[in-house]
Amino acid sequence: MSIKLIKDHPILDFGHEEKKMVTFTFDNKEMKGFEDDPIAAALHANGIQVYRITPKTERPRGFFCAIGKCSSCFMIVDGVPNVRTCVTPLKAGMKVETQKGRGVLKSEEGEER
Amino acid sequence: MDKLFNSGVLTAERIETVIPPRDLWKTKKNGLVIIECPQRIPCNPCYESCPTGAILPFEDINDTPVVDYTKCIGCGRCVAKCPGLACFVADLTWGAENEALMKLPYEMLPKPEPGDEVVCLDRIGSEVSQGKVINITEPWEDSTMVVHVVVPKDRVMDIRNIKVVKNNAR
Amino acid sequence: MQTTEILVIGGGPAGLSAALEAASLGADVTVLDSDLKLGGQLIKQTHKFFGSKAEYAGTRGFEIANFLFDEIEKYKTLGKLKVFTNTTATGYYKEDGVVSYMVGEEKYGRIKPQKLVFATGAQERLIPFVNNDMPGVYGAGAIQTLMNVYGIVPGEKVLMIGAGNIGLIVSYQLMQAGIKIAGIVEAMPKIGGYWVHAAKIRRLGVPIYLQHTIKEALGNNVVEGAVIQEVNNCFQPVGDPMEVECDTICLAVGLTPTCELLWSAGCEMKFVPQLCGYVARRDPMMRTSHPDIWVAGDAAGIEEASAAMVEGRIAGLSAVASLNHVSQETFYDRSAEYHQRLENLRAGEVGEKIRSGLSCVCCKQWG
Amino acid sequence: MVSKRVDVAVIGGGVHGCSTAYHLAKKGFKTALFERDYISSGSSGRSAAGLRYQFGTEVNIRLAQYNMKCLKSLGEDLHYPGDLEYDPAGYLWIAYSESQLAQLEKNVKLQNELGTTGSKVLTVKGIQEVAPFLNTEGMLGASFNQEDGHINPHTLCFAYADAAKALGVEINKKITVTGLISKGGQVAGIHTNKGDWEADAVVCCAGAWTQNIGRWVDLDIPVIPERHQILITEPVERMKHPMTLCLDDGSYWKQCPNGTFMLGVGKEEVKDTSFYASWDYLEAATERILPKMPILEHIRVVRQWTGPYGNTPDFQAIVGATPVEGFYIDCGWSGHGLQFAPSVGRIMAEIVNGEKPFIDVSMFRYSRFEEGDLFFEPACI
Repeated sequence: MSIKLIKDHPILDFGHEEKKMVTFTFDNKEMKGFEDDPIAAALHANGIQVYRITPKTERPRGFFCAIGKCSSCFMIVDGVPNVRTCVTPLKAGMKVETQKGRGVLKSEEGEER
Repeated sequence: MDKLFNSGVLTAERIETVIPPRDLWKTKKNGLVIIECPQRIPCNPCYESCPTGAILPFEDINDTPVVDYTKCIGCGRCVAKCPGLACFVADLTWGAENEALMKLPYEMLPKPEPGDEVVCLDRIGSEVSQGKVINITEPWEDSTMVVHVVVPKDRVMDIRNIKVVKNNAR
Repeated sequence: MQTTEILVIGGGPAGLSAALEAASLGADVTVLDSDLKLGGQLIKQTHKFFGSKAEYAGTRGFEIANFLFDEIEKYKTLGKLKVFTNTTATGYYKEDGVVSYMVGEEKYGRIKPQKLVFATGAQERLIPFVNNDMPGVYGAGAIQTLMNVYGIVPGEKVLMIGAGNIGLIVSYQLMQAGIKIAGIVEAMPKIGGYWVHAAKIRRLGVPIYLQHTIKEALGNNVVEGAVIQEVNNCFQPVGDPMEVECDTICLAVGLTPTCELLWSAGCEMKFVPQLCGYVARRDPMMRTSHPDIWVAGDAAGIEEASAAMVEGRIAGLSAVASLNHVSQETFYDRSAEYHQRLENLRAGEVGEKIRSGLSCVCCKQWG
Repeated sequence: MVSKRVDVAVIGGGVHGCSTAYHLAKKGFKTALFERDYISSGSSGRSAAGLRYQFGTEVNIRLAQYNMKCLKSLGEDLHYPGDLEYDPAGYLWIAYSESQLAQLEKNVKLQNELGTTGSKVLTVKGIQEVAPFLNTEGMLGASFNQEDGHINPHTLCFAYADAAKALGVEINKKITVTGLISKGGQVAGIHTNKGDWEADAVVCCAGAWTQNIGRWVDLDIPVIPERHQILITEPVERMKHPMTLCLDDGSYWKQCPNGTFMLGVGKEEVKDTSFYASWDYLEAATERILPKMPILEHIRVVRQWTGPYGNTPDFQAIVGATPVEGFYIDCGWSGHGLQFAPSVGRIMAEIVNGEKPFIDVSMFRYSRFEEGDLFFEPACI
C-alpha cells in the first residue's frame, strides 16, 4: 500500500526525502514509516484509522487529539498496552497492535496470565 | 444580506466604501489598492509594509486601515504582507479599453505561470471570467505570491481570486 | 533529584517566551514539553500572524517558532537553558515542591524548581453528536499536526465544524495541502473568527453553513459522511437534515485551558466562560495565588498566540525578579513595554471577550 | 431572615449522612441534609471503597453482616438507576509474623462463631491459589473471605441521597453549617451561610470534620483527622486478585471493576483535613507494593488523591446521643466507615426516634473515653 504523504505544498517543505524510512508491523502486517514520527501518524499514512476497540461497547477508536491527552489512540506497542501512539516515536522493527479492550499486564518473563 | 457578510463576504454598501476615488483611479498608472478589512482586529502589517506611507499610521492597532490614495503606487507589497489576504490592487490604465490588471494574493497550488489562462473567481468562489496571467511576484520571498492577471475592466470589483487549471496536472 | 531555578512546563509560544525571558536575565531555566517536537501550536501554523511587529505580525507561525528555536539554541549553548521534549509533567506535589514527570511512556523522574511557570496550553473541546468517537472525527490540532508537521494527508474531503479562527485557518491550510473542504458548519449566525480569514476561504468557493450543526457522523468503522442540520436562534432544528459527503470531520469547536497542575498546586481557580474554562486567578505579572507559580498562554485563558508570547515574557520576567536576578530598572522598563503590548492586542472589539474575562480573574496584587 | 423548620437536620453529605437522612425520612421525620460541597465530596468519595466481613470485634462483625447483606442488592432496593459496581473480589489479609497470623486466626474464629462462615485462614499455598500474582516470599499465612469486595463510593452516596430525596428529604448542597442553635442547653437547629434551620434534633455525620462542630456545644469529640492517600493506575484487563492488605507495613492494593489498580499504604501522615497529595506517599506505596506484586512494575500511576480519616483513640466509631440533648453523632470510623452506612444509618434513625437499635452499639458510646472503656479494632490499617 502506498503511503499518503503531502508531496507538494505552497508553503512547507516536509523534507520527506531526507527522513529515514523504517519498517514496522501493524497486527503482523509489515508497513513503512518515517523514524521518530509518531506511531499514530505513520499508521494514518498507511491508511490505518482504527487503533483500538473500547472495552465496554466495543467501538472503534483512532487518532483524535494528537497531544497525548485523550486516550483515543492507545495501542499495544512491543507488548506494552495503553501506549499513547500520538506522542510515541516510531522505531525500526516496532510491533504495533490494535488494542482490544484494556490491555493485559505481562510478567517480566513476558508470559500472559 | 447580513448573513452573507457574516460568513465573510463583502456586500453591496460595504463594497462602495472600499472603492478608490474613481477619477484618480482611472488615470493612476500601476493601479490603486483596495483593502477589504471591515473588522477591527489587532493588526497592522499593511501599514508596516507600505513603502510610500499611503496606508496611514494606526492610532490604535485595532483600527481598520485608511489609505491616502494619492500616495499609493499600486506596488502590491501590502497584497503579499496582509495576514488576512485582504489587499488587492487594480490597475485600470493597463491594456485595452475593456481590460484591467489585477494584482491578487495567492498561496495555493498549482502555481500559475506567466501566460497561463486562469479562471477568475468572485468573493464566493464563483467563476466570473477568464483571465490571463502576465506576471507573478513574491515581494517578501515568503511564499505569498502576487499574481498579475488581466481581467475584464467591468469586473474588477467582483474578482478576488483565481483558479489555476493545469491541463497537465500531476 | 534534579533542581532548577525556573521550571517552565510547556514549550509552546507562551512557555518558550517565558523561558527565553528568564534565560535572558541570567536565570537557570528548564523546559518540559510533552510533545515530540517543541513549539506547541506554533509549528503547525502556516498562516501569517496578526498583531504588531513586536509579535512578529505578518510572519507565518512556524517561522516565528524557528526564531524562538534559534534563541533557545543560543541559551542552551550558554548552559542557561535545558529543554526536554517527550516529557510530560504528571504532577505537582505542593508540600514537597516537586514536579513529577514521565519521559516517553515508562521512565519517571522528578525535579525541584524554585519557581514555576505553567504554560500548559489548551485542549480541544468536543461536542455531542452521534458517532463523535468514530475514527475520522479529529480535533483541529490533530489535523494540523498530521498535515503541517508530518506532511501526512489527513483525509480526502473534510467537513469542518466551527467557524472560529481555528476552523477557518485549518480549512485554508487543508486547501493548501490539496484537500477538499465539504463545508464549514457554524451554529452561530455569524462566524466567530476574524472576518478576513473567512473571506479568504469563501473566495476559494467553500460554503460556510451558518446556524447549522452536525447531527451525526456516518459510517461503519470510519467516517463515510455526515448529517448536518439547520438550527434557529435557540439552537432548535429547522427543516430537514442534510447529508454531506466527506471522509473526515474536523472539530474546531473551541479549546479549554489545561489546568490540572494548577488545581493540584492549590492555585485559586475560577470558571470564566470568556476564557473558556477554569483558569487561575493572577496578578498583572501572571503570578497565581501560589507565590512560586506563574501562568501564561492558553492555560491562563484561550487567546491568540501573539498574546500568549507576551504573557510568557511577563511571567518569565516576574519569576526571575522574585529570585532577585533583575534590576528594578530593567524590571519596570520591560514590564511596562509588555503590558502596553498586551493592552494593544486586546484593545479592539475582538478583545472585548478577553477583557471582560480577565476582569474576573485579575487582582491588582496578592495580599 | 425567617428560619426554616424541620424535625431533624443532618450535617454532612457523605455516605453516613445520606443513609441517616434516608432512614430518618423512612420513619416519617421531616429531614434536611447539609453538605458544604457536593454529595460524596469528602472522605466517602475519596475512600478505598472496601466492603468486608473481616473485622476483629463483635460489634463490627455483626454490623458488617448486615452491611454486606444490604450492599449486595442496594441499587435495586433503593431504585437507583446507576451502577454501584458492587464487586465481591475478596479480601486477603496477609501476615508476615507469627503474632500477625495469630491475630488473623483470632479474627476468623470470631467471625466464624458469629456466623460468617466464608472467612477462613489460608496457608501460603492457599494464598497462591486466591492471589496468583503475589510474591509470597516472607508471608506466613492470611485470612480470606471471597465475599468481601468493592463498591463505587460516589454512586453509593448518590443512591442514598436520591432515595432520601424521593422520600422528601431536603438535600442542601453547597451550604456550609456555621453553628448550632442552642436553646436552654439543648441543640435546637443549625446556623448556615444561607440562613437558619430549626430542628428538634441535629445528627452530625461530618466525619473527620466532627471535632470543630462538637466545639460549638463545648464537646471535645476525640476524632482526629489524619490524611490518607490513594494511588490509581491505568486500567488493565481484570486479573485474579483480591483486595490485599499487609499487616507488616499497612500496604493494600486491589483491582477495581474498571480495571484500574488502587494502591495505598499505612504511613505516618499529617493530622489535618488537607486534600494535597505528597510525593513521599507515592514513593512509599510503590516501593512497598511492587516487591509484593512484581507484575505491577510497568503499570502507570495516573492519579493520586487524598481524603482524611477521622481517627479515634481506639480506632472505633462514636455513635449515638451526646451529653448535649438534641445533638447526635456518628463519626470516628477511622478509615473503614463507608461500608457501615447501611447499618449505622438505620441505627441513627432508630436512636433519634427513641428506639432500641436493632444491633447493640453501646460499645460505640461517646462516654467510653471518659470511662476509660476503650476497645481496639485489630482489623484496620
